[in-house]
Amino acid sequence: MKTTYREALREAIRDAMRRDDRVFLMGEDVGSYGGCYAVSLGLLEEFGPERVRDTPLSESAFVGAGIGAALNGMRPIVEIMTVNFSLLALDQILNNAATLLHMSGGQFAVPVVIRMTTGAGRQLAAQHSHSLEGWYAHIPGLRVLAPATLEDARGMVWPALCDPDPVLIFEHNGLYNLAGELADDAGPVDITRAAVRRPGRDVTLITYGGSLTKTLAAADDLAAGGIEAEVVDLRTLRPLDSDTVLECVRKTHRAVVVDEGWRSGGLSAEIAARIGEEALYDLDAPVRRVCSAEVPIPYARHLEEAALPQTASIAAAAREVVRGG
Amino acid sequence: MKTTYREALREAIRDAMRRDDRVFLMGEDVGSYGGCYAVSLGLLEEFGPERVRDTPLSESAFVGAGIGAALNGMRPIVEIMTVNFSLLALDQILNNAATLLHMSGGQFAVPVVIRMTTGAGRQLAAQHSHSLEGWYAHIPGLRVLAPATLEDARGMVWPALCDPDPVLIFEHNGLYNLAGELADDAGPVDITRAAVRRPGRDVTLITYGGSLTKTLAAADDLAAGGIEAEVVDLRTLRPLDSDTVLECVRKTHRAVVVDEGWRSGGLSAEIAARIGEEALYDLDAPVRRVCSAEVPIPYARHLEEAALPQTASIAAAAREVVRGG
Amino acid sequence: MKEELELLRQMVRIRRFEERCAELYSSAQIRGFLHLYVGEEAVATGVLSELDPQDSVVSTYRDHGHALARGVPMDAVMAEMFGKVTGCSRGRGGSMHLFDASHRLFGGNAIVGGGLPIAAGLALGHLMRGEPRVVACFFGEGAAAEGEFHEVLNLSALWRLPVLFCCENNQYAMGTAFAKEHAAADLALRAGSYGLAAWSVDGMDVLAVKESARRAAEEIRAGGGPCLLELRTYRFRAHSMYDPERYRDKEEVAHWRDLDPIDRLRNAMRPEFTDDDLAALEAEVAAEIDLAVATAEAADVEPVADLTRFVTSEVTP
Amino acid sequence: MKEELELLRQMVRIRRFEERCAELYSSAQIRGFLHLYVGEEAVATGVLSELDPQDSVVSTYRDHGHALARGVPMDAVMAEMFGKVTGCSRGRGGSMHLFDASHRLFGGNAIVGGGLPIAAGLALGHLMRGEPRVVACFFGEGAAAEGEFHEVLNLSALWRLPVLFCCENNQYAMGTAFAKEHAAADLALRAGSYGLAAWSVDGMDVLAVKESARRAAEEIRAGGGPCLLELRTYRFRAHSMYDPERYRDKEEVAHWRDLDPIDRLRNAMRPEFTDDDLAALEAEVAAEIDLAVATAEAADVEPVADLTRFVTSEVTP
Ligand SMILES: Cc1ncc(C[n+]2csc(CCOP(=O)(O)OP(=O)(O)O)c2C)c(N)n1
Ligand SMILES: Cc1ncc(C[n+]2csc(CCOP(=O)(O)OP(=O)(O)O)c2C)c(N)n1
Ligand SMILES: [Mg+2]
Ligand SMILES: [Mg+2]
Repeated sequence: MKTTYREALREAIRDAMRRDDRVFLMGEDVGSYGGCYAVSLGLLEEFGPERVRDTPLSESAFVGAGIGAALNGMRPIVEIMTVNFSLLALDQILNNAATLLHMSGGQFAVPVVIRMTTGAGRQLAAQHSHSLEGWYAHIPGLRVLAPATLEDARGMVWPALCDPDPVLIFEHNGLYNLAGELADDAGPVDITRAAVRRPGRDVTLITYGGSLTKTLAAADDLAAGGIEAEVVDLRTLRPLDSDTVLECVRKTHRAVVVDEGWRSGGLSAEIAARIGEEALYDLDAPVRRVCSAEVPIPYARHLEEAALPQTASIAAAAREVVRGG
Repeated sequence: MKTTYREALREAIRDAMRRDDRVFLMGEDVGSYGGCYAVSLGLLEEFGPERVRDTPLSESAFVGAGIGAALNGMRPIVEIMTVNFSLLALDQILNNAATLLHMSGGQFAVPVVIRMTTGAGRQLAAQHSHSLEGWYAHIPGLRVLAPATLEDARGMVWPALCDPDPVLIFEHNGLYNLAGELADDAGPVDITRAAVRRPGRDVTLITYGGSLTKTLAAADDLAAGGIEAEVVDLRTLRPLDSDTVLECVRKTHRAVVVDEGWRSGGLSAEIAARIGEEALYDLDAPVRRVCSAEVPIPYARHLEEAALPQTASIAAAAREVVRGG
Repeated sequence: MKEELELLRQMVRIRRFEERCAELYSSAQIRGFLHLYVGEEAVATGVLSELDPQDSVVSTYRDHGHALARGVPMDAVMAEMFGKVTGCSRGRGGSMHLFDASHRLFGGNAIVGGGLPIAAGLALGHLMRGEPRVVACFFGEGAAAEGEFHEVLNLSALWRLPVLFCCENNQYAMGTAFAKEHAAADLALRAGSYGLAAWSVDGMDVLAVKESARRAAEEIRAGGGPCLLELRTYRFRAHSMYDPERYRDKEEVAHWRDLDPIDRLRNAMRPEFTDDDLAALEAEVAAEIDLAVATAEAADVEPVADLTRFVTSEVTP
Repeated sequence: MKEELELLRQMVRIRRFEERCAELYSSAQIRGFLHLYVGEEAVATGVLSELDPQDSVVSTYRDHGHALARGVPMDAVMAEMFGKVTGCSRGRGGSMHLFDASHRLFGGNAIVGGGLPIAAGLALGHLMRGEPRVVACFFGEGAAAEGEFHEVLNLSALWRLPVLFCCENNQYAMGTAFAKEHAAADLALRAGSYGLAAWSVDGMDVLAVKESARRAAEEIRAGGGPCLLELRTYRFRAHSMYDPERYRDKEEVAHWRDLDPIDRLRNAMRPEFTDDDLAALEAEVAAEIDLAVATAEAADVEPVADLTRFVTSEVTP
């Protein structure tokens, strides 16, 4: 069937709510507004205000309430409008969601799912353009997902809800309108492994989320120039599937990490560090990183474009790595 | 003169407040309580409640107020009791302090200094043992300092206040009682460069803050076994002084990064990534990282000790790197 | 009459400016989020008419009205919408982040509630230097549900900070109606519980707003500590350009449109202020806007090479 | 009389337990932070005596009293202080993080205010399942200055969540006196502004606390939404073991010590309850504590090899 990333997410949530009446959705404007990115449009009508809960503008309270409800047998899906506002709930996520199981000596698991939009590219300026999923991937106790395809948008919600521990799902704002074919029986997917989205032998391009499309486009460009790039979609940012990454790099001997987050101390650093630790002698060139410029993302279109990884800069980095440029 | 890290910090604050009446101190219990780690003891008596301001338990409000006061010509030193509570103020730090200058096209600089205690090691359990300075070092627009010596405790506050942009100072809880000699005329230090705290030729140990002591001890152990380890104290976590790090690694050809933060996506990853990017062909062994175990830090002493980098684990990692372990 | 005329001119400037912005958005010359203030003009206009140049202003993402009423030149605001280097934030901020140091406008803040602590800090600066200043801090009734509202009101009341909290209660936070946002029915009453003077004002009546702001500013300057005005108003248009407005019905919007603050003042100015006078004013405003657009279109953008400027200051410690 | 006796026993258990803990801290058998509840026993004892086993409890770092009054076995609590695997949190939590699933004690939370959203969520779970339960949420008056207090009170009142907010107003947040923390003089009054029932209680009178908790719990179970009790109390000892108490004078402490909740109840129980009865009770409690210490000392610690257990659950999705 033809669908979009947005609809696939909606279908995943709807499906989960039908399957399990402990599941409910809560967040700012998820109800009568239909969700700020229209993901939950129609769900209020189907499930009613008890299970599709509009919250006040109180990120800490409602994210914490999701944690508490999860502790008490429910299976909440909490929507934080965007990652930019999640900072206001970060204490709850780090100090409660990610910590209670361990601190309680294994007594209290927290099966909450927290979804949020991430990323730049829509000229929303510095405070609305963060890519902080790498930060969250630093926190032990969390699983961090970044669906980049229709299959993953459709398939990650249910396994996330089945995970007894907290799961964060990052949806890149540029993906909601992604359209394409999805199998009619598309269902849950594996949320533990990275995926090779394109085979290749000359260089491994490692990315996730909103940068996947650009990276695949870069691989096409490279192919036109005779470079066969392999593209790995991390999918799960924590725990990282190092095995897949390393296996690929050991084969191609070259790697470029593409991450819309800022470079210093970002997720890209972790990937590069792991490759250096585990596959140093397999490398024919230094690992390159294509990240966002280390600036608060500016509004003006040309500046924003220059600040973010783009197909051209990805391809250029890959060429350098391959040709020793 | 004999002094302690705590007293050196206090002297630095006192000195700054005497020099410049735009400087004031604000935070929870900095006044009549004397500061939760007694750093500000006596300052209330000397400067009065206008300039040594006890705040309510409202991290977001008083950190934001520090930012606002800085915008309005003051030079606030804001104390957040510990990094653990700074999450409640993170939105203010990231979205305002670090962003306003850029977002305003260069009109509004934010000369605020924010000090906080960091680190584990005192059996304070998961919610009170974070080392999140690596997170802060990810944010463009901030300068992030980690004084590890008496000289730096004494000397970093004034240049931080002179910096027109926001500066975060991380004080490891294990350092406050550090005692030793400090020159009577000790004053401001350079806050842009890393320091080589011990010369060595066989391996470079790169660390900062609370891990410096352990790392120097490990270097002593290693020396007893015939390995000459060089120890680099990063001092400034953002912007990182890559030059010093790379220069050292190019000489020793081996590196171990010691960081009390969690490994995945921590500051250690950035250091390793940069070495891999810039000095790949100089490396005789993969860069090793000695970090905290990826667990919420447990209360029980033996578990906490096992979770943190220790002299023995640092030395062991260095030996492996040198001997090909 | 002179005073009324100035208020009217300001409201008309804001209204027409934003109507043009909406058109420019449709033609993709303005991008990002665009939050219109249409219907709420009396609030910015009334409050800011009582401020001095040395006072300070903190705004939100819905900031065109505040910037214009504060005196930021229209062409600098328009150029900002275009992302040009001549914009009041050099094109780096866009619609949600209008800044102007020379008018002490400390920004459009796009994190709901995020400007409140800044306002408290600005006020602390004024207070510590003993200046009789006011910091006007604008925010929505939705922001009043955020923890920062509570923290800042308490801190400000405790320290008697000279902040004029201007809660623009336009009844909705995106699609969330007041009653779904707040357990308490009366925001001013709640704010008063912190021990500060707080009252509700008809935010569709610019003269009432102005008079309240005058009283509040006077009290604040005299060292009476913060005040809060709950300005009851309404946005006639969608939350932003993306909002299909499923959450409210046309009758409600129509009801509030009948209270249009511009019509109201204009009617109060009859008969001295004639239709010809109005036409002249409109023509003047239209010319100002045309010029702002033309200048903005013609202006340069910041060179890409300067992308990393202003991340830190251009002097080193 | 039976009821009073039970309340007295509970308060004495908490008092003596903590006195022993202070000694064990001095001899370095307990480490980390240790926050004593001495003086405040009537609060936990009175409130929790009105809760059912299926109700839920959320506490702070000052949680020994809550855990013991909730029925967590003393040896599990003591073992936790020792960091032993037999501790109620397997030694991973320590003094500040007492958990017990079988008693629905959802922890000691060491972030001031951090437990409040959790309590709201637990209550939401009860509400959505239609269970007539109460979530007792303890926190200090200092916590009431945090943004989360505001957010959670509003949310709870809005959604009529079955939370019993128990604000332990012991007059200080570390060294910060109430009047330096809050602009408003009356916390209960402020809390009431959210549209929930809130009142102050003499927190040194366990019977008054119990009676208030009974009324509140009844109302909450009946679907009346949240209540807040401001329990006026005092900690006789320092904030934690590190606190030199520079911020208050001896007379004030002495004044409150005269209101000791244990003495007060004991006096009210005269003459039926004799000195011999008291001695017997004390002996019983002492024996319980001795046993708890001995068991804790003898218990094993978690093997280091298990360090990374419980970071995630031991089943995979
Ligand atoms: C902390 C935070 N949460 C959510 C948002 C998304 N958002 C932007 S505006 C808005 C509504 C705010 O309503 P209100 O404060 O009443 O102001 P209004 O838009 O009505 O002027 C929301 C939810 C945000 N920008 N920041
Ligand atoms: C968010 C946060 N800020 C600061 C602290 C440090 N701290 C621990 S207890 C405490 C005082 C809290 O006072 P109150 O809420 O009145 O509780 P009490 O200790 O009096 O029981 C402070 C400031 C913390 N744990 N969490
Ligand atoms: Mg509104
Ligand atoms: Mg207290």
